[in-house]
Amino acid sequence: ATSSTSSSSSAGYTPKQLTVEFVPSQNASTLEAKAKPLEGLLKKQLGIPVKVSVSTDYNTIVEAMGSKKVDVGFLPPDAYVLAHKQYHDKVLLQAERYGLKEPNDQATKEMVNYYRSQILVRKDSGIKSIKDLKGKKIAVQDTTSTSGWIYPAVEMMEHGVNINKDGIKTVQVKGHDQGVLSVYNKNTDAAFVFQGARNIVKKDAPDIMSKVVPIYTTNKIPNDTITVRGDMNAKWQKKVAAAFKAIAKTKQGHAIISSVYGHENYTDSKDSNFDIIRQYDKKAAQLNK
Amino acid sequence: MQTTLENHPLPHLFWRRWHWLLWVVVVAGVYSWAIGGLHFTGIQESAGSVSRSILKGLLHPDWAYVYNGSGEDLSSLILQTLAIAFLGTFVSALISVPFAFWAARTDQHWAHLRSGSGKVVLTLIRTFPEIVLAIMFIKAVGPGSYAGVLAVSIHSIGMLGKLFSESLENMDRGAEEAIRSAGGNRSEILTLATLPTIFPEFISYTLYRFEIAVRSASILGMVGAGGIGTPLIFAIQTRSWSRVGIILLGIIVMVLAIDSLSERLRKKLI
Amino acid sequence: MTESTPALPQRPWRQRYHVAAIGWTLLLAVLLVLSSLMTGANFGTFLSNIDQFLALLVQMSHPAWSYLHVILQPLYETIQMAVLGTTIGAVLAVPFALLAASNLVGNRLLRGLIRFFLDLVRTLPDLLLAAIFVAIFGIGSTAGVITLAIFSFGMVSKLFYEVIETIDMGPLEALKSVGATKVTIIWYAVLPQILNQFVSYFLYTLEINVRASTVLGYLGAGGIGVYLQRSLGEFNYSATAVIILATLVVVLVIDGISNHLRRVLL
Amino acid sequence: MQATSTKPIIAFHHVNKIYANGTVGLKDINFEIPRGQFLVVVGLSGAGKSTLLRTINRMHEISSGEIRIDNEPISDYKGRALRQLRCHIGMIFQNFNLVNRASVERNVLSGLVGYYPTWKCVLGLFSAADKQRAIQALKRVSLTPKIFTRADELSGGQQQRVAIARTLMQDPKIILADEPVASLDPRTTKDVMDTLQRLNREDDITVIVNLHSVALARQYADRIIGLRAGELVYDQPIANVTTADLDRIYQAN
Amino acid sequence: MQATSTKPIIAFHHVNKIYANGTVGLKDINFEIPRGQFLVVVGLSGAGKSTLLRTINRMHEISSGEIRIDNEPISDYKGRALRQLRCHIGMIFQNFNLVNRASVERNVLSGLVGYYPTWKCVLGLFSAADKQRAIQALKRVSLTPKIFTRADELSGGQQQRVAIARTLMQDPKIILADEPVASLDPRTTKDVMDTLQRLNREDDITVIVNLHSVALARQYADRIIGLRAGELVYDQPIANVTTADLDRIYQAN
Ligand SMILES: Nc1ncnc2c1ncn2[C@@H]1O[C@H](COP(=O)(O)OP(=O)(O)OP(=O)(O)O)[C@@H](O)[C@H]1O
Ligand SMILES: Nc1ncnc2c1ncn2[C@@H]1O[C@H](COP(=O)(O)OP(=O)(O)OP(=O)(O)O)[C@@H](O)[C@H]1O
Ligand SMILES: [Mg+2]
Ligand SMILES: [Mg+2]
Repeated sequence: ATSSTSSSSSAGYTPKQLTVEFVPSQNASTLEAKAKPLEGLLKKQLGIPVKVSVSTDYNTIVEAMGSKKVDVGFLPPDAYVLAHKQYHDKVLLQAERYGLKEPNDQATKEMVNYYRSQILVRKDSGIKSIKDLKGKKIAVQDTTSTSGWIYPAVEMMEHGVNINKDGIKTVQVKGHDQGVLSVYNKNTDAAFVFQGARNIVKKDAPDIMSKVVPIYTTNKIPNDTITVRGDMNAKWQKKVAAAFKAIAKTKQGHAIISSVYGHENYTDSKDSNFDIIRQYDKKAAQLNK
Repeated sequence: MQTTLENHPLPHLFWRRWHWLLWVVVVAGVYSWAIGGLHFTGIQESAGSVSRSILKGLLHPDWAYVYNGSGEDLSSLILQTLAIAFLGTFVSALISVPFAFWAARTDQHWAHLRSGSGKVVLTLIRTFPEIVLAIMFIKAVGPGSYAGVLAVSIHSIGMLGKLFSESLENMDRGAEEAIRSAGGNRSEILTLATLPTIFPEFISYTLYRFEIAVRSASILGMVGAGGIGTPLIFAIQTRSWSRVGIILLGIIVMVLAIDSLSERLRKKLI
Repeated sequence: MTESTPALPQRPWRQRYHVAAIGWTLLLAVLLVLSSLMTGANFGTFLSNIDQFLALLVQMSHPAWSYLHVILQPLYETIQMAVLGTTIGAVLAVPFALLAASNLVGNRLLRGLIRFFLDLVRTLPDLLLAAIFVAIFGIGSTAGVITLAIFSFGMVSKLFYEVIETIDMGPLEALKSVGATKVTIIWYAVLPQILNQFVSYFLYTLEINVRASTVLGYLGAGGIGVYLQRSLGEFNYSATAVIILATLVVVLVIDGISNHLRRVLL
Repeated sequence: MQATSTKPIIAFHHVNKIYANGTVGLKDINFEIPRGQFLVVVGLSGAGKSTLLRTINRMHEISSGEIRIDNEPISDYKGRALRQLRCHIGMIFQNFNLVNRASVERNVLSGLVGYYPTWKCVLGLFSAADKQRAIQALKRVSLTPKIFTRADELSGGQQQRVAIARTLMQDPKIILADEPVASLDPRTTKDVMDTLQRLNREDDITVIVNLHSVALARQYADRIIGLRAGELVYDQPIANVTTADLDRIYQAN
Repeated sequence: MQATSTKPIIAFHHVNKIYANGTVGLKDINFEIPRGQFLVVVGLSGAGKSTLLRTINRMHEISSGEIRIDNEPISDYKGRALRQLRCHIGMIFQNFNLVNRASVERNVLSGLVGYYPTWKCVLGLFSAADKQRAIQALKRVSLTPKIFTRADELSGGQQQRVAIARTLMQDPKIILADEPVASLDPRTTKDVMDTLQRLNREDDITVIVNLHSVALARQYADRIIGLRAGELVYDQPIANVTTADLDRIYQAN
């Protein structure tokens, strides 16, 4: 936990070797635990050795960045907010993906730096709006999950339904695919998942799109970040950001980040982009009181 | 031969004959609590199609993943898993020896406190989740298989220390006695009698623990501490069953090979 | 008493120069070096960063006891799942263990097949089992119980046939000599000899299963693991500490019962 | 002492036993045992005494030759018939072979399992009459007070007497005892040997005992046979046995 | 047979031993053992024979009274002095107590621990002269051919002879043997007892042996003492020992 007021000078940490760790978010359906290709690309851009590793759990990235064992992390938005709070880590870039539109989560041509969360129900359930969810059973993710809890719960409140009251029973499930399946299997009446989650289970349940449909789609949630240690000097912050952008532009580089991480492009980002998350977090915290 | 009852009255203890009933009641209580407390989900509507696609995936493993030269394929990750388990278990076995002497209950009275505290410490180490340990080590040495090695080394002490201390408790003390009666001091007893007597058992437990470490090294992958675990988790999360299939096959082959090797080693030792 | 040196037996050179011992030591050393290279192990790094290692321990050293009431229910669920899973697994393991024991079953082929099957079951990673059963039975206890049952089955059956192979064959002979059938022999001479070992292995497996649930929770197989992961996700280490301590208490209790029963049943 | 002229209860004809690893256990053994005899088998360790005893109730199979019991060749018995045969032959072991964790009563009753269907054995459903017989059997070995004691809480001599009581439950025509008193102290040894003698005299049970101690052999036997390296090298009624004879048996070849 | 008039090597004065759990191990034991005697201790199981033997080299502590060796009270010896005392007293156990996985040579050399500094023992740095002595010791028990064999590959009698050779390395003035031949067959028993006798006669080592077998006691002893429930109830030179006496020792009270 060092203070990081060094963003304007060349003072601060200069990496001799860059350590990168990422948690793939489930949004990418072709997730692979591949690190080597990115290592090569980054090394070519930066001219120093690069080590890339993979984790399924962002806690380790945040902690390792806190102990200066990891320089760059791919963090989902909620994790970034926590990392910034704990260790003053700094966001450089946000990933862009192709947008999705209804029906059936079709991909659009437009690249966006956000995603959304949805409330799914069975088509034959008769539930048409948020109001109908009173007294129902909802599959949710962890209470730290942006798309699987915070956004939909807060927005439901704004529509006048309190998820912790109003006779609603929540069932915590593990993974958005499980949320989709629990609705499909009628274990729950509804589920909070990110938009596109139905695609994961398409292979296992081919009729998912017709049986399970969204009744509500939330506001924009900022996309995954590329975050660096707070004490990294400004020159290197720029260099790293430029490197990632350059990689996304080349044909080979794009192919890799797209197939491995589901990222299509990177755009600059700043901490204030995530204030919205902080607001939602605060509201969610009140909700839970 | 008449009845014997007058000269040798049969001992008849009500409690002795019926105390098992108490056990029945206790056990029945535990089970009804266990069954009643859980709410069971039945087979899911999607179970049929899901199991079919799992089975299909497992039966059509993704052979291309076995080796592709990238250093991130099945064979290199399996090797890495083996290395983590091997190094971790070795270090752990060394550290476990003093722990075992700490926790072993030998005949002296004052030993109860010592061995008791040793046992609690070993249990704590055992209970401390490997995942949390891995996070702590990743914080110290960065992500990667070295953190995995450290996590295995520490976590295994819990079990190895326990097994070692139990074998110390149960060992035949004859050889120790002989050295003592010939005028040996503590360290001579230890090196000339205790360790040679106990050595094969220690090795055998270490091999056993190695097998377990190989299997559980996959857990470490969850937090980025190296090994075959990471791709396994990803494959499961994205429901890529043919990838799961090939990884599973790899694990099975690896574990069976390790098992039969260590079995042979163990037979040789004892 | 003559002091002449009697003829000593000749030792082959392999024995005289301790070839086997040196060979094993070398092999071990080579393997150690190889695995250190492969894993990048470096003791210095660890020592120089030990403060970072301890940082989390320091945070954990102030358990948030108020969290206890949150995890009590999932802890019960964990115990319940472990009890049922272990029981199902252990009960199924008995016949298999009997069939796999070389001193009870003469037929090598049958024994070999059974053992191969048991080995196979034991290799299945519990993570994978949990994932598959979650996929089939959905999130919740059923998947957890079945996963633990299969895991326990593999483990208990092996421990168990190893115990059976060390029993005293005397009573079996005695029963055979009075004309008993196989089943009677097993009932009268085998089971009583292994009962206390069985109980102690059962409890040992139960303990492992309670601990395993911290991992299984990660995959949604229910129990306390969900909360472990949540506390880590929130960087709420004082809650993590409570979870670990609560599990420790359960494990210590099981250990205590095990020790007591072993003494009683000895 | 019984007359040796009665019809033999056991007869060995050219019996050979070769173990799977090639060891010769028995080599062309020929002799007969009359009903009601107290026969002692002596010989060095490894001479084949245990092997000889164990062929009689088919705990070991012989390689060639024939053993007859009550004039019936026993080699072809299988399954039920074999178990029936064993029912009537009691066997007593050097290390008692009791189920340590079970009560004395249960150990004694286990002598009956050959007479009961399996499921009754498993459930422990023995008739009241048989439980009474167990008490009688224990009385004959003076152990009634220990009936509910666990077997491993008894002294060695008491354990051996439980084993004898178990054998009594079988209502045996023959008792085979393989070094029943090795590892017992002198007083307990006398106890056990006296009990065997009483069974032999009172119930006319044929008793065959392997012994290491020549003194005991001379004290209790009607007849002594000696084995060496699987061969029958000595066979005399007790009246003709001399110390020199016995010494010779114990000489290695 | 030695004269009993020499100065005693061991003397017991009012020795009591009460175990922590209250069992009386020894009760007011008084007697002396002259140098060079072959003393046999007999008594029922649990009479206190092992306890008696083990107090002599302080493997067990006594509760009150005094034991003198060479006229020195041994109760206060501590640390080094105690180990020095034990150096000169050999002990032979019923179950041999060898390190099974070590070679015969190493087992024999381990008798020297009292004479070498710890680090040399641990590293196995024994002098060539002592290795020669080990060979001589093995020769005396006729085991030289087995010198490089692992201890657990030997028969029981051979293992016991290795234990005796280990004791010989100590160059003992006294040998304590706690039932050294129980569980051995008659021929091996004779082997072992003869070896002890030879050491007693040739090297003038005082030998104290616990035995179960009265016959053996009579055959080898210079003097027999009997224990019952921790008390010394019998003490006679062999010439005066009668069978009736011995029977009486074996009667329970
Ligand atoms: N299962 C077996 N397989 C191979 N050889 C055996 C087996 N059992 C016994 N033998 C060998 O057969 C020979 C006779 O053995 P047996 O047990 O009958 O001797 P014994 O006279 O009873 O000796 P002891 O007095 O030591 O009990 C011995 O050489 C022994 O090693
Ligand atoms: N460590 C001990 N703690 C308590 N009581 C003991 C202990 N060792 C022996 N005893 C008791 O002391 C008494 C004498 O035992 P000791 O071993 O000297 O008998 P023994 O004559 O050698 O018998 P055995 O012939 O069975 O070896 C017995 O009652 C025994 O139970
Ligand atoms: Mg025999
Ligand atoms: Mg004793």
